Amino acid sequence: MATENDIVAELAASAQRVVADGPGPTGARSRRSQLPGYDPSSLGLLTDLGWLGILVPEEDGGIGLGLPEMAAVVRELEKGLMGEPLLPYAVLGARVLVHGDGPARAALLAQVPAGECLAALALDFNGALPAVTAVPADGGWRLSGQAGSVVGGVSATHLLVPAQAPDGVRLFAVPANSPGVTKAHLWRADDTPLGQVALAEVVVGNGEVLATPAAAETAVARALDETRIVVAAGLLGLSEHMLAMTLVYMGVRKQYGQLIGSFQALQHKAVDLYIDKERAAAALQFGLATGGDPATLPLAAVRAKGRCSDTACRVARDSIQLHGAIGFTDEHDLGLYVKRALTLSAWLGNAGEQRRRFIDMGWALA
Amino acid sequence: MATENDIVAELAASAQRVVADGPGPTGARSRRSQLPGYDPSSLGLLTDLGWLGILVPEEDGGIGLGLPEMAAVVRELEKGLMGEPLLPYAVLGARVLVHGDGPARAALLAQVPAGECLAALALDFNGALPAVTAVPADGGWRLSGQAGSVVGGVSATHLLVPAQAPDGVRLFAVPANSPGVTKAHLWRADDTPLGQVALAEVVVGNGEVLATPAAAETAVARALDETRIVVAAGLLGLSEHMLAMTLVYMGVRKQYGQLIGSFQALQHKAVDLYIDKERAAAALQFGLATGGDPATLPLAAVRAKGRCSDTACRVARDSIQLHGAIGFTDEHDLGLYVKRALTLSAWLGNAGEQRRRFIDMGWALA
Amino acid sequence: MRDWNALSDEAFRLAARDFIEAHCPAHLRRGEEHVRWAQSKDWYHAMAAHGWLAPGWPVEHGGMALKPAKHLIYLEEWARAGISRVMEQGVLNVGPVLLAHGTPDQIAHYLPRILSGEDLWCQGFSEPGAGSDLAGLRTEARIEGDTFVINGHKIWTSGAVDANHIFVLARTDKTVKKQAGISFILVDMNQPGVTVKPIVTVNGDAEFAEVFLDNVRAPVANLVGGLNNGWRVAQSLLGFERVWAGSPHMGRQAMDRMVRVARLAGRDRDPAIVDRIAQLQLDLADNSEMYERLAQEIRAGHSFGFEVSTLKIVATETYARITELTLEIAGEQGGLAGEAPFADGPLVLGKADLLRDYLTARAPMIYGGTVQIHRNILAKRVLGLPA
Amino acid sequence: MRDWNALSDEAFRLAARDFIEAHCPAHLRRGEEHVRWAQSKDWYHAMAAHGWLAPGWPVEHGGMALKPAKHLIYLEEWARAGISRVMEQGVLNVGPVLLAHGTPDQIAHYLPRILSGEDLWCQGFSEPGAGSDLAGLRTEARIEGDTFVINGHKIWTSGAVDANHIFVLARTDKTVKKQAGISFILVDMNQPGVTVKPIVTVNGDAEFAEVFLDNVRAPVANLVGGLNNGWRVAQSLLGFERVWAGSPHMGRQAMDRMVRVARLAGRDRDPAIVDRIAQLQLDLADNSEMYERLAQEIRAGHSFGFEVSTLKIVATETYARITELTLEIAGEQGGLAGEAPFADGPLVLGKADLLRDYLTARAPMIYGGTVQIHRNILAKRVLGLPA
Repeated sequence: MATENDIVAELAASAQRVVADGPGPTGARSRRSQLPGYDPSSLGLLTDLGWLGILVPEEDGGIGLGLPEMAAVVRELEKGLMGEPLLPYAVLGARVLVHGDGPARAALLAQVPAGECLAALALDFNGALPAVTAVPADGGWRLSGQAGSVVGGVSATHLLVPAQAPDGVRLFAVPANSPGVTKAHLWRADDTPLGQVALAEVVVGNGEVLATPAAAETAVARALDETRIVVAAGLLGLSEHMLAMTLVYMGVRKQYGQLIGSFQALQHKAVDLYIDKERAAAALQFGLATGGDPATLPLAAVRAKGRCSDTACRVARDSIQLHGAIGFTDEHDLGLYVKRALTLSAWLGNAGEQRRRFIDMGWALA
Repeated sequence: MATENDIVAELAASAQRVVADGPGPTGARSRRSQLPGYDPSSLGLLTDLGWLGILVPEEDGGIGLGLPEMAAVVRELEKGLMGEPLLPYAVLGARVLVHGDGPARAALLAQVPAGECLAALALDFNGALPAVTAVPADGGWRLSGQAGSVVGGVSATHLLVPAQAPDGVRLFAVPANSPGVTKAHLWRADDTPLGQVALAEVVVGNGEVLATPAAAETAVARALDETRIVVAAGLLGLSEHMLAMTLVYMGVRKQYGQLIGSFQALQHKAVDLYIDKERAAAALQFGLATGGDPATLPLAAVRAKGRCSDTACRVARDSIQLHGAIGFTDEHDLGLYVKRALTLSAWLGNAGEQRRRFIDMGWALA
Repeated sequence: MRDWNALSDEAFRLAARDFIEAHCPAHLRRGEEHVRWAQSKDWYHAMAAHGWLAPGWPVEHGGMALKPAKHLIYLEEWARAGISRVMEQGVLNVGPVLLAHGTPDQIAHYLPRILSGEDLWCQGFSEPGAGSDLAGLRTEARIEGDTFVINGHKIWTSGAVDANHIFVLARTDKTVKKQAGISFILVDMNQPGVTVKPIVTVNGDAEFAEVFLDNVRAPVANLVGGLNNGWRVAQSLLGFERVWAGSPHMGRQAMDRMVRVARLAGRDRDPAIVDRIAQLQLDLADNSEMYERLAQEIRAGHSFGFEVSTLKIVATETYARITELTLEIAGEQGGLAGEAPFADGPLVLGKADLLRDYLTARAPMIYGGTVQIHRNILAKRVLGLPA
Repeated sequence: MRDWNALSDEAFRLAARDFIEAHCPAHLRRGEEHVRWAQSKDWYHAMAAHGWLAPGWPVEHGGMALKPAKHLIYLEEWARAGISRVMEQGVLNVGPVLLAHGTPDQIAHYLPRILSGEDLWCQGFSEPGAGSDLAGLRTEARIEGDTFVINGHKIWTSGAVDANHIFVLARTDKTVKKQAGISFILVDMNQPGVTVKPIVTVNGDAEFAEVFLDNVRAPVANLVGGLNNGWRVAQSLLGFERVWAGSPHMGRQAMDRMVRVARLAGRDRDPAIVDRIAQLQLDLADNSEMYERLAQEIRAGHSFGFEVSTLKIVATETYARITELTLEIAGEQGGLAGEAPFADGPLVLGKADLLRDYLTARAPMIYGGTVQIHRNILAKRVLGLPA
């Protein structure tokens, strides 16, 4: 029987092959400022591989693996700038569905592994619940309001909308083509779209309730923290890739008749990036080791997402510096990775935001 | 006629000669954990040079120069670890006297240049006014309370005591040998004493009032800021000296068959100290350029003291690192300078404390 | 022509400000740092018409004859008004270099054509293999009769897309050591063999280009400062730019934006953030003070030396750190390209945005010698550390 | 003798804790890190008597035969209890090195005398000109008949004041390159020519000494691991210490003190300070996690490599930064030596004080190879950057 570590290693190896065969930076370049922000054929491949169902329980039709497996996949995929379709749909959306307690849960979850349900969580910036109200209306609800930060929202089949109902926050699974739903988008640093959704008197039935007030806020909070850990893995993958690019460059670029990699001051700068990357890997490992338990999940997410965001930003900055002018061209692939790192480090709370959560949890003076 | 810059340069040159001829680090070493914490014969020399009166106005019997002149002297003297007697008596104490408006002012101030009055300001830690009360008592006052941080207090002839009187804070000039005055001391990082003073029903006459409620708090605040600027100059001198020691060492110490000063990573570390030192010099210059005007004095003091404290601590730390193990021995003089830097950077508010003042002044978001 | 130097600094500052307010068009204010010639030429001609185009040139050549201190003030007023840069290589570099090293014919021919905007210059120094190590350049110029035949590949050539002339450093003697065999040559770009290929930078700017020189020709009379003397000529020209590189003007603009972002994001009430902003304000203030000290030296007529390396490091690294904290303060909005919506309203920065500011701030630590190269210079030349 | 390795980690941890609680005297708890033999010998004998003295030695030689993972747990419990270090060179280094490289006679002679406390060892490696560059050592041992005659000058010899034996690295062949001509020799210090001169460190410790060797003699039978093979012998011995150097135990103690200082100074309510404490807590937590990962590798029986350099840099620099923030938080009291009085009461740290903590934290970034040397190692060995 394969051990958990074997499965993780096997998935990582598969993801490496997907990256090697995939469109890579060239593909990402061609998709800039294009909808939907990911490669539809890659989404098909990932579906065929079953990876959309990694985080869907077996009893719900998925393959029921955990965060370590998904993290291993995303860490590798991000090295080819191919993590995007999984993050909103197979991680955040899927986990919100998993944690739901309402009637909409089972049917939608069952459609996730096949890519038939691409569910995007409707949020406002910085993880805030959106300003949406739900008013009871004969046998169902009417939703009105807007959500300013909906990653994956542009091409979602369903919007998972937390809304303030008279009896508390309820979570609704709203078909994206429902009358009254309007979608727009901003562009993120990596030129992928950030959905913005407005709901005007959108009528939904009781069957579309995904979580009742008993579960809704917890479902969102847990899914967010789980996603933070997977995003941290993506940021680690980006850091590893940028550092590798930099080391290669330091081994070929000459100035003053010497390889720049032989200059001690630059060597120490590169070593500091390596150390940071090792530290980020440790923080991620901590996040993954305790990520299953709801009690320790917030700390796990704070530590993994905070450290990996911080590290990816630093590796990005110093990689540009170590590349010199060439790293500042749009033509060089480094910039694509830098922008992706900036995008993911900001999403769901950057390092500073995670540190604030750490303080709020009472850990700073513990 | 000599310009102001000429006088500053001349005083700096004189101070360099005093340091060259003085007991230097050896003297400082022999005085460790000894009272009074400075070399009495140096005090005599400084008196003969007239430097105790630099900051005493001409009309009060001094030589009426300004902060730039005193700063130039202290900056050089600290390179020989000889700044101590001037700081409490010729700077802080003298300036409190200058700003007084009470009957005790003139006579005491006149005795400062000759070293007959060594006046130490009685404070609590972190620049707080001490917990001392003044109760009116037939034709005078009775003072009770304590002051926890009185630099120079151990060997002062007079204690300048801010006390809470019924009509506000008054400042008294209390002869140090008055009945009811008890002195103790702690040791500072550089093994010089920090006086602690208790007053038990100390009787003082109205003639010993140095400042009335109209002037007392302002007198203390201004004198503290003026002193901060001069202390900043001392910290800059220490930084310059530690960096110079480090550069000399890097030019003679060999490892792996090479001078350690030829290793690029260490060169860049040294360059960063040099840059910091240059920046500290600029902050001090800003402090000195605007130091005369009461309106701009607080900002001048905040910037000079904060930056020079920060720089001296960093130069101290990195000088130890660049010296390696030898810098960690008590026998090496570097440690004396490091401890002096720690002492002066903490006194009257370290860099963090100055930054808090900067924020409180409303400058952070300006 | 007025004697600008006779004015007090303050009076001159106000005169410059008045001129800018009266003549600089709105579309060049607080927009992109670099614009194309088509957008800037009216402003260029207006400056020329009013005598404000060539601050450093002598009056007899149509310049303002500004001393360095006044010149810095003029630059500061440009920065204050947020004016985009124009095609400035002719005015800033070609004019001064010809006045110092050129022949009377070169001066008489080229200077008026710069003022008129007829000749637009770009600088052909950097090469793909010669960045910080400029003396490692490989472009060659061989002499055939009375003509240089030039082959090589220049990069990071600012304004090359609009320029019609380029001054190049080219190797004219390969038998001597690096700096010794280089010449400074004026080249007309309107000829076969000159290919300009724009470079887009990571922040979206299209300011730079590569320039390929394939058997490009220039008369030997276009040599400036003598054969194989180009290194010395080029060094004389880099001085003033390096002072300006140490000015806090970029950091100040970034700080203004950071404070606005902090307010919009509601973090101006977060003491932890305010503490870090305060430190950067102090850093920026000390950068200003250091810059002022150097400006005073220049005003006093002293020459400046390696302290420009110190200032360059302080100014560029402070600027960069400000943009880094700004992104952190912006929170999730710091991960956006383009205009950032905040609860208290959008952040309007003209065409700039947070991402672009952050990326733009990387460049000054690289161009004009990386901050690492400047640390090498300080270690050797100022601290006297062994090689 | 119990089979300690058969216990679960947790059970072993509790057993170690129980033993320490029962036998370690109070005066060795949370006092100075290093104490003299006179103060520690009762505890040393107690450990020997109960079989807790030699964690790494085989059972047949009186040891606990702990695997590295259990050994680390034992060290962690010492750190947790704040126990001063004892004369440990014999147990930690001489025993293992003789078991690996020594002759049966050496093992039979020396090991029991270590357990009994009769032989107290110190380590003669570093020299004034050979610190980070240990292979540059100049102490010489020439062979006269069956005797080494040793001349040299050792420095930073921990515990030399109390030791009666020293193991030295000495050059026995000057004709070969640095590492090749070095031998590892056991030397009795009770003989003429051995001079011990204490070194007082800047933090007031008297742990170290210089050891002068002036025609000092040792039988050739005291050679360990073969002539000119000393470098390899020494390398085998440095491994375990280097793992422990990366442990977060020093940082944790410093963090505890920082939090106490913040409370006493009232800064635990200052969000700007709490924010910086939080970052250091996170740094320390990640240091712990990295250390745990290495400990797990060791537990799994894997050997460890250059990752110890990473860990050493992280642990020592994190520890140092904690002490730096502590001084800042302490305010004016951070400028005192000795006990610091705060409004809310004095900070009682046993014999430690803020200044001493701060200074003590400088040392781990220097000894055992400076953090710069470890960065060189990583650049070359792990990142594969060119020389």
